[in-house]
Amino acid sequence: MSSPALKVKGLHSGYGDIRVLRGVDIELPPGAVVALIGANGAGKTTLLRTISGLVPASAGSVEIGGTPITALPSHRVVEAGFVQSPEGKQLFSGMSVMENLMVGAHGRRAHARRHETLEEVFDLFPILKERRSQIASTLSGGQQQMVAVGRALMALPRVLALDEPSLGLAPIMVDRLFESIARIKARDLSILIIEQNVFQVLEMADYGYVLENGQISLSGTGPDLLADAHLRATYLGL
Amino acid sequence: MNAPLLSVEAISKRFGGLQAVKDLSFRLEEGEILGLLGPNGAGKTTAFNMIAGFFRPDEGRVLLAGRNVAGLKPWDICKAGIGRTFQLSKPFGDLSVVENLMVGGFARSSDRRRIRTLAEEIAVFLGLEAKAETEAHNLTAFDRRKLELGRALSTEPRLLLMDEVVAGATPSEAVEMVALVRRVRERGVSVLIVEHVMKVIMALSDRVLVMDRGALIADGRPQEVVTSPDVLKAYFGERYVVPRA
Amino acid sequence: MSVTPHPHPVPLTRTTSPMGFSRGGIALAVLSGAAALLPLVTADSFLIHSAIMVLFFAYMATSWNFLCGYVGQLSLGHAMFSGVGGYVSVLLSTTYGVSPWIGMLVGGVVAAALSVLIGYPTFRLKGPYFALTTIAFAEIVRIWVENTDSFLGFRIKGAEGLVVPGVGGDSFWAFQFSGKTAYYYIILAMLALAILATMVMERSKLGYCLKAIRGDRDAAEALGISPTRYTQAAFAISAFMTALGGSFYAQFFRYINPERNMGLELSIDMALMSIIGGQGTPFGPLVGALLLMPLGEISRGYLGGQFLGLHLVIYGVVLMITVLYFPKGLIAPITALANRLFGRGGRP
Amino acid sequence: QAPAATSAPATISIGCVLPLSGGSASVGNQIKAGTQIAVDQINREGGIKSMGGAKLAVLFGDSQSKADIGVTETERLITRENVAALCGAFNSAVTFPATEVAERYKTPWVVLGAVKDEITERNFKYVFRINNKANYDAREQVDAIDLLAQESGKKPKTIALIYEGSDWGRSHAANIKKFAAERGYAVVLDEAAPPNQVDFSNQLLKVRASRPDVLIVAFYTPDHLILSRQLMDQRLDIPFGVHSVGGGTEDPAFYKAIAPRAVDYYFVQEDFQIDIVEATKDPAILDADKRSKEMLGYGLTAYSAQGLATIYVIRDALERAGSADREKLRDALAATDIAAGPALAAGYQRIKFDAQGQNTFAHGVISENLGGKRRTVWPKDNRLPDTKPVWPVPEWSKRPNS
Amino acid sequence: MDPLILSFAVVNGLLQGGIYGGIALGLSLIFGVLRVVNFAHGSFLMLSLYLSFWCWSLLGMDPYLSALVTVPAMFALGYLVQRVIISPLIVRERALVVEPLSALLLTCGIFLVVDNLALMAFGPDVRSVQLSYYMPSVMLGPIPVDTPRLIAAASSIGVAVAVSMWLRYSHLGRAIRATAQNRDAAAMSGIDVPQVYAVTFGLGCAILGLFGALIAPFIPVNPQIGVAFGIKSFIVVVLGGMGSLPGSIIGGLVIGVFEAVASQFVTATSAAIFSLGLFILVLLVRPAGIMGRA
Ligand SMILES: Nc1ncnc2c1ncn2[C@@H]1O[C@H](COP(=O)(O)OP(=O)(O)OP(=O)(O)O)[C@@H](O)[C@H]1O
Ligand SMILES: Nc1ncnc2c1ncn2[C@@H]1O[C@H](COP(=O)(O)OP(=O)(O)OP(=O)(O)O)[C@@H](O)[C@H]1O
Ligand SMILES: [Mg+2]
Ligand SMILES: [Mg+2]
Repeated sequence: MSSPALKVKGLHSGYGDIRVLRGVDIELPPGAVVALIGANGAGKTTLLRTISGLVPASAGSVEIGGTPITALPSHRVVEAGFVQSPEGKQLFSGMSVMENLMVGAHGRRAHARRHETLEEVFDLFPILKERRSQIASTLSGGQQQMVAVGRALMALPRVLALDEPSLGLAPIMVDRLFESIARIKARDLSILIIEQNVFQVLEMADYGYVLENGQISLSGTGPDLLADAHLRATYLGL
Repeated sequence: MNAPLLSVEAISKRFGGLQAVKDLSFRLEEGEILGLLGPNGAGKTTAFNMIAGFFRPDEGRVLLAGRNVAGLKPWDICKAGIGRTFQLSKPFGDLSVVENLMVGGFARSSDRRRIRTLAEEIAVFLGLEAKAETEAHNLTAFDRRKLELGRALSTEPRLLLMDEVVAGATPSEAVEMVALVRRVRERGVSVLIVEHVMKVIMALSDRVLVMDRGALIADGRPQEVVTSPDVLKAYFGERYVVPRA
Repeated sequence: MSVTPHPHPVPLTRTTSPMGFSRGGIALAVLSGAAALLPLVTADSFLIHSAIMVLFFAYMATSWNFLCGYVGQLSLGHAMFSGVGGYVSVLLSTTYGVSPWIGMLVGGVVAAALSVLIGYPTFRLKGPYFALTTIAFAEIVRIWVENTDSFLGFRIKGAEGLVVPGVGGDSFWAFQFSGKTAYYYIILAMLALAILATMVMERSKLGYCLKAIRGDRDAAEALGISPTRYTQAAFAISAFMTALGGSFYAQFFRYINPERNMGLELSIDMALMSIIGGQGTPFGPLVGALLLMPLGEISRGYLGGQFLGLHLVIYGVVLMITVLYFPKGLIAPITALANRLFGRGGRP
Repeated sequence: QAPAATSAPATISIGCVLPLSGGSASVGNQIKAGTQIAVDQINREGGIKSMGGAKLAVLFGDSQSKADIGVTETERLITRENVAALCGAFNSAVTFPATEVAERYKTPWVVLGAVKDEITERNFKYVFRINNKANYDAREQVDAIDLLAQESGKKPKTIALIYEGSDWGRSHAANIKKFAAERGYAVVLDEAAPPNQVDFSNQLLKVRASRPDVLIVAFYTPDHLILSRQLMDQRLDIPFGVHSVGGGTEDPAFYKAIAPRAVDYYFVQEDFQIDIVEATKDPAILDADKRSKEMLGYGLTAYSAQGLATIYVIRDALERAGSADREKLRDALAATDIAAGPALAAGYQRIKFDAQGQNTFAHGVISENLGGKRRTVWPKDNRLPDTKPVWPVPEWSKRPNS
Repeated sequence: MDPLILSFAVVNGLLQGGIYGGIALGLSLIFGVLRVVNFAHGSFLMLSLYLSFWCWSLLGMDPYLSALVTVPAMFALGYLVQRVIISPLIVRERALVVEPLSALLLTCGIFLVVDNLALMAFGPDVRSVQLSYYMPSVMLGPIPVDTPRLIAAASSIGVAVAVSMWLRYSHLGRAIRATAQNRDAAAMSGIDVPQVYAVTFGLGCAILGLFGALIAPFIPVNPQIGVAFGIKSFIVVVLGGMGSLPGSIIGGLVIGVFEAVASQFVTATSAAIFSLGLFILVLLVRPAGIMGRA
């Protein structure tokens, strides 16, 4: 059997003397969509930043497709195939849409194939093709989110992580975004998705993890989780 | 009847082309806990910041016990009797818990002894007495949130504005926080609370406001509001409505 | 964990407050007591002279620290206040025969007034912008003095500098003493008072407000603190203290000129000693001066002839090491050690 | 060097406070070399004979051009090193307070280089100055103009002044203005510039606009280099030449760094007769010139010569005092009257102090740069027979393009 | 005031201002990308002047040709300084332990070390390159304009344009701009941020290397020369807007012309006071500088 697309074991990290992750274990099978949910401040973003090498891990390991990437610098993590669309979009706000996408294709492998990938991204988000020379900061929130996802796709990821892609989006935009994600899923790609929109995301995910207090407290398939009483009580206020 | 403690009258705020808050009006009575809900980007924090004096409203008035405080500087608003907490908690990391609490006390008085006594009392109130001398940056995330609340209390406000106080808390911590906010009210402080966690809002609020795209779309008792179709649609998304229905 | 309500506030074990204060106070008392013995145990005039230099720079750094260390802004223009203090006291005494003791206070007040003029527009600037603006203000004052021969009837004498005419022999009123011991005790007292002032300030409303502003400006504002007002107050006090130091320098060396007493180099020295020693702490600047002054003296005395500028290279290296490895200054490991040796006392 | 700890002839220490680092480090190091050469020469010839061949040693203190540090170093040299006498400290701002320390400790101090008038106007008993006071420099420049005018019958009328805006330049300019007024020259431009200029175009534009007959300048080396180059590049003609007072133009590094044609016909006032090596037969001076070339890469300069002379003046006093006792040494210094020997390396005819310790025979020497060599033109006594001053100076367009 | 003289003052000001601007380019670039205020900027200029001088005096290289040495050498030096000294601080700052002023203090340490090592190594004497050929001044009406200054001023505009174009259109340039705008997002896009930082620091120093060679024919070098240019560069960059390359040139021209014209009316010392006053005024009215984004 092939090794998991992403495997996180016993990961610890934090900021200065603030400890945020206290032993996180996650596995992403190839081609799967996995949801990660948890309260605000639970450490979801921190997990992604730690995997990306932006926050140093104090213990634990991360593997991509069987290759260990713990403690690699960020750009090597991207080369290894883990790419995220960060929380709050984090566009290069003074640069055009096209430039934002091109920065995404910075790595050697991605750079070589950038023209093909660009066509695919434009297929996925036709509006971006129209607005290719618009300055990113003047786009609407939904469009900005598309740029962020598109930029991540430009790096030819094996594992695509989306951190709260629906944040700040009108529900109708959220629906569209989730449609797009469904289409991305059709490509040979694993997706790790963090969402507040728990219902929607668990419906589309193959599997879900709940992060609480820096540890995984619960995991299971979407429907299982949705049926879980604890989860319903904590996150849905039901 | 005399004037409500807080009366917000048609405040608006634009950021460039974006109308973040539009004609928002509501009242808050003395002793009330009022919840403010709304999807991300609805304008809650912006409204909150206008009341707390961090933004000057483009239009409208904010009356605290009948006195317009809109456009006052944050420190003057604090002295007028409005305390606030921040969405991202911002304790003074180099100072100990008690010292953090004392900073707030200086807003009202220069009497060190009195302030220290008050700070210690609040540390006990928060359940942080064992950590009173701990430097704030060594606190856990949740303790920092409590400290954030206590620091606002130490300015002896009449109204406390709280932005997402339980974000990041575990369920049991949330329970503790809910109890704490109730006891804040028992101290005679009215509360305006912005919160995403429904359970907290439902448990705490006497009344709930719901904002969407800068405007108020609902105002009422918690149970009534969450079952209103408008709110369900705006806040929880259409798919959420289906399983509930 | 559930919440246990406390009907009556439980008194807490105090450690930092009165205890900590007295600990700092004890340290200050012990240190100044020990320092006061120096002239009694040695007649070595060079040693006392060097000690005066250390105390003087420690005093200047402490004055700088009063504002910059506690607000977290880097002023590189403080020498301007030193110059103002020196010039005002000397000019008053040479022109009107006013005692330098009074001139010193007048100089302090003038410096404080100048600080208000400068601080008001400047405090909104952050980081490097603030630092550069303070340099610009100080340079304006320096260049102006260097090129002004007389002003309001005072003979400023431009770049030439001012000489304090000797009265011959001891005169307390004229702030002139034939030996060094008197100067030693004066600067020691000034330093002890400055450190005491810093400790008192730390625990006063002003101190809390400054630390709050440094910690988080927005949060401080929400707690009723107007940043400009408190920063300005600290700036004025710091300028006042610096000016007293400038007056002392003038009386001790009986000569001042704009280049040395208002120049950028003095400002940088004040800042570096504080930062290396530990800004934002009462004793940090003293530690900085105690380390850097003898370092300079030794490398000058023994190596200066051979290697030009070696002591400044050492300064630079010490500064880099401090920034990289002791971001809180050298006082941090020292207090940690002191706590390990004498500490624990009172901590639950 | 460290004094050798031999038993018989004692070693007499002389302290020397100099700016060895910081802005005036170059000057400090030239003086230092001069004093070392003198000490070596004296020791080689058997030390202080009246004291049984006692050897001399110079101990240096680096003032960094700062008053407080200079004072500290003075304290150290007097109380720690127990020096018999002191010299230094080039910068007036350092010398002024440091000599006060020496006076308090009753330790003789021979002033080296510092020109501030008041240094020898305080009724001090232990302070002596061989070289000029500041106002002599200015007077000599005007004297030289007068002399050349009188010799040629061509008298300039207007003077432009540009100078560095700190102590030295400003006080020199003030003195020039005083003498110019007395002697009937009109000052048409009086312009101070902050030190460390990187461009003099603006000042030169003003000079050009004011059309002076004479340009008097006072700048340190880096500024002077830029100024001189731009004067040449912009072909600014000054009929009666550029008259510089020491500073950059007495620094050999200046001449190494500039094309010779840029400084042709420059008049330079300095406390040193630049062609002394040709004028004198004193073997000590000739030897010193040779040693200086080995140590510094160039022959004697105003500064190394003054360093040399100072040590010889102190030696003379030691010989007469027969003791390193400070009091006796002071009395011997006060009775100094030297009319020959390397103590006159700077070009004086005699050294004799007045009651204030000022050498009443001090004078500077003014040279003109002729055919790539600087030749003494003033005072007439110091002018070599083959020197023919060029006055007025040729226009740029008439000079050969090297 | 004679209008002819005044117009020459403006020309002089533009020349000098262009040179100021060119020298300040590296400072602005480094700040724009790394947010590091390089206090040692002037020291690096001093080093490149020395390099150019040694190339001329030891190898007999023409100072303009010595750019072939100074540019790569200064690039390497900048690259190393960033990698070895500054990057540990940036790594730590990300973890929010240090206040941002530490970078300024750190480079202040570099300044002390470099300037005084230069004093120890090269001695205090002033040295200067002399061109072996005669470069006639360009005549502007009756008044000559120094050709080497003209070359340096023109080059600074050329360099500003070239570097801006390179940043705009090249692959690496785009990566540098992206890193400047959002360090984390750049890292998440596969950009090797430490490498970009080191290259940028190197580039900033390489520009200084170029200007070292360009001004060597008319600026003598001694260990203290850096301070004069360093302070001037700060003023220029803050005036123009920190991080903006065109701003750096414009800031230089503004200061240059202002000083030149002002010093025709008052003495140079008063002009210095006025230009510091202008600096303060601009900062107070427009804290982000003339070309900076507020
Ligand atoms: N740069 C930082 N420095 C210090 N603490 C931080 C930093 N970033 C985050 N934290 C803290 O780390 C904890 C986890 O934050 P994180 O952003 O990972 O949570 P999250 O699960 O992504 O929350 P959200 O749903 O709000 O995005 C929080 O307590 C937060 O306050
Ligand atoms: N300083 C600002 N400049 C420009 N736009 C702003 C600014 N602050 C807020 N906004 C915009 O105003 C809108 C309202 O923001 P606000 O922070 O008030 O939302 P919120 O209801 O608090 O959301 P959340 O639940 O995510 O905290 C958003 O679209 C936001 O992007
Ligand atoms: Mg997050
Ligand atoms: Mg909000």
